[in-house]
Amino acid sequence: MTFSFEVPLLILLILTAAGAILVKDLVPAVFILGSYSFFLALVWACLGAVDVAFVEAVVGAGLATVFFLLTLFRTAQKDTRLYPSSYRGAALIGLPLLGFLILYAANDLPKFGDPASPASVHVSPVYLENSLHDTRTPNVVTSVLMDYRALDTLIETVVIFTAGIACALLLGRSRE
Amino acid sequence: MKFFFLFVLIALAVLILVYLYRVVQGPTIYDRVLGLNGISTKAIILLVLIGTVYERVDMFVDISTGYALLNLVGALAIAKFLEQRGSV
Amino acid sequence: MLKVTMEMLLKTAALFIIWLILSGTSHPFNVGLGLVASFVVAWLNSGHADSPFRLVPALRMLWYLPWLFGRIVQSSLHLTALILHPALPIAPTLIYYRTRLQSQAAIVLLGNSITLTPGTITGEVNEQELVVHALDEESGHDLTTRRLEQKIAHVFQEQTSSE
Amino acid sequence: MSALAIALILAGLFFLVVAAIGMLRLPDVFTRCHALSLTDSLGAFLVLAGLAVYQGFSLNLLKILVVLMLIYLLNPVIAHATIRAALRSGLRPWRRESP
Repeated sequence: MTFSFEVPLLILLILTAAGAILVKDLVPAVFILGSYSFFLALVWACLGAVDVAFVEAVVGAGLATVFFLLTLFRTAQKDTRLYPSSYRGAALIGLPLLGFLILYAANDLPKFGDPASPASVHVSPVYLENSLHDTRTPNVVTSVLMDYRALDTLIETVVIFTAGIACALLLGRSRE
Repeated sequence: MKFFFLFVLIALAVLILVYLYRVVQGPTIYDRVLGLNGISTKAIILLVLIGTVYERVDMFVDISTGYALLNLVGALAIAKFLEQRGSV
Repeated sequence: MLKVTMEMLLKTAALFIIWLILSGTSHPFNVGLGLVASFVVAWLNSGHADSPFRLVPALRMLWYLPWLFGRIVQSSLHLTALILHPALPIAPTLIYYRTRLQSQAAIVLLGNSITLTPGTITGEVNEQELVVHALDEESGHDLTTRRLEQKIAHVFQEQTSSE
Repeated sequence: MSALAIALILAGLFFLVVAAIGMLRLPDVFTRCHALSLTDSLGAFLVLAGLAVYQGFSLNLLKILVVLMLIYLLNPVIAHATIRAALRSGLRPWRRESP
């Protein structure tokens, strides 16, 4: 029953992903990509990964859309591909094969939420049991991200910040 | 009650399709901005709805607050930029 | 150096209530952090408006909002009838509206009220002139009869006496 | 309690559906923005109020009210900014062709 809540969202996700690739004009493609991020964030929220959902909403739906648009208005708005379309046949055969391989490999993974899987036997219980006492945060993902590996997150933020500044500088320069 | 919430969720997903059509088809870029805006309002409602179903409203409301604020920033940035650019 | 005004204290109180609602904990550290944060935000954001913050209009606003909501429901039903009507009987017009309200806060409230009511949207504000897009004659009725403006003038105690 | 919640949510859903129909039927940006304001101002209000009623009296109710307030504060700003940009970039409102 709980699983069926995600089905409409997943359908929308696939629709938007396909739409963003298939649309010829690039401005609609950017907007479709923005809505794709919205749905992806909703799916993350459904799975309980609130922080990932938040980052997806911030970066995907907010920042990326604006940056894509800024870039598009400085360059051409039409999809002018550089490579010839003769790869199309190869892609049509190769990509489904690759997908099949990945699905085949995923068969061997432990089930979603399996208590006996290796990942949830050794490390996870320690954090699951102690995080509320250690950090007073109700969400374990948040406490791991913001407390146990706060330094790592800080450096990541610095990297993203630097990238943002670089983007702003590059985009601002061509204005003159 | 859970069945009713599932019904509302699917109805909202179908409504999102309509806005998505506006995003894809919209003749001017402002139509697309409006469509995205409508989708984000639906997303806020959906988040609170999902939170109600999972009985974790306190957590999901925080994300939807973030959504609402981000949506404002994004929409304002796009509108400001389009205004400066001054063409359709 | 740091002059604490009434405005800052009220803003701090409002922000702190929102903090308490959103954080949902009563741990002393969290509450203290919230108090400090809301005070800093209130300090940074005070003293920008041209008219000083007053308590009485804020309280009278609480009386205005239910009326506005009643108007929203009414015009929503009107707009619903318009959209569902098979012939789509709309006649969009641009209304150039000159308001007699003086203070910026009142004009902002007027513009936001116009936009919130379905059927009318504020497009542009130049000092005292508003460009409003109305979906049909009846949607702009509140505006052309100056009813909305009088309500807001009452909130801010301003004069809009017709000559 | 939950009957009231269901009634509110269904009423809100009705307005959301009307707004979506409006998005499809209305002819240009300005008129479509009216339909969108219908979604934001009444549809979202009723659905979120229904969910808040379903919560009963608790902290969650207050939290949902905060989101509601935020929608009401922010959406007029977005609508105004979009319409102003459309007006300034030279888009003119749609008019019925005079016979």
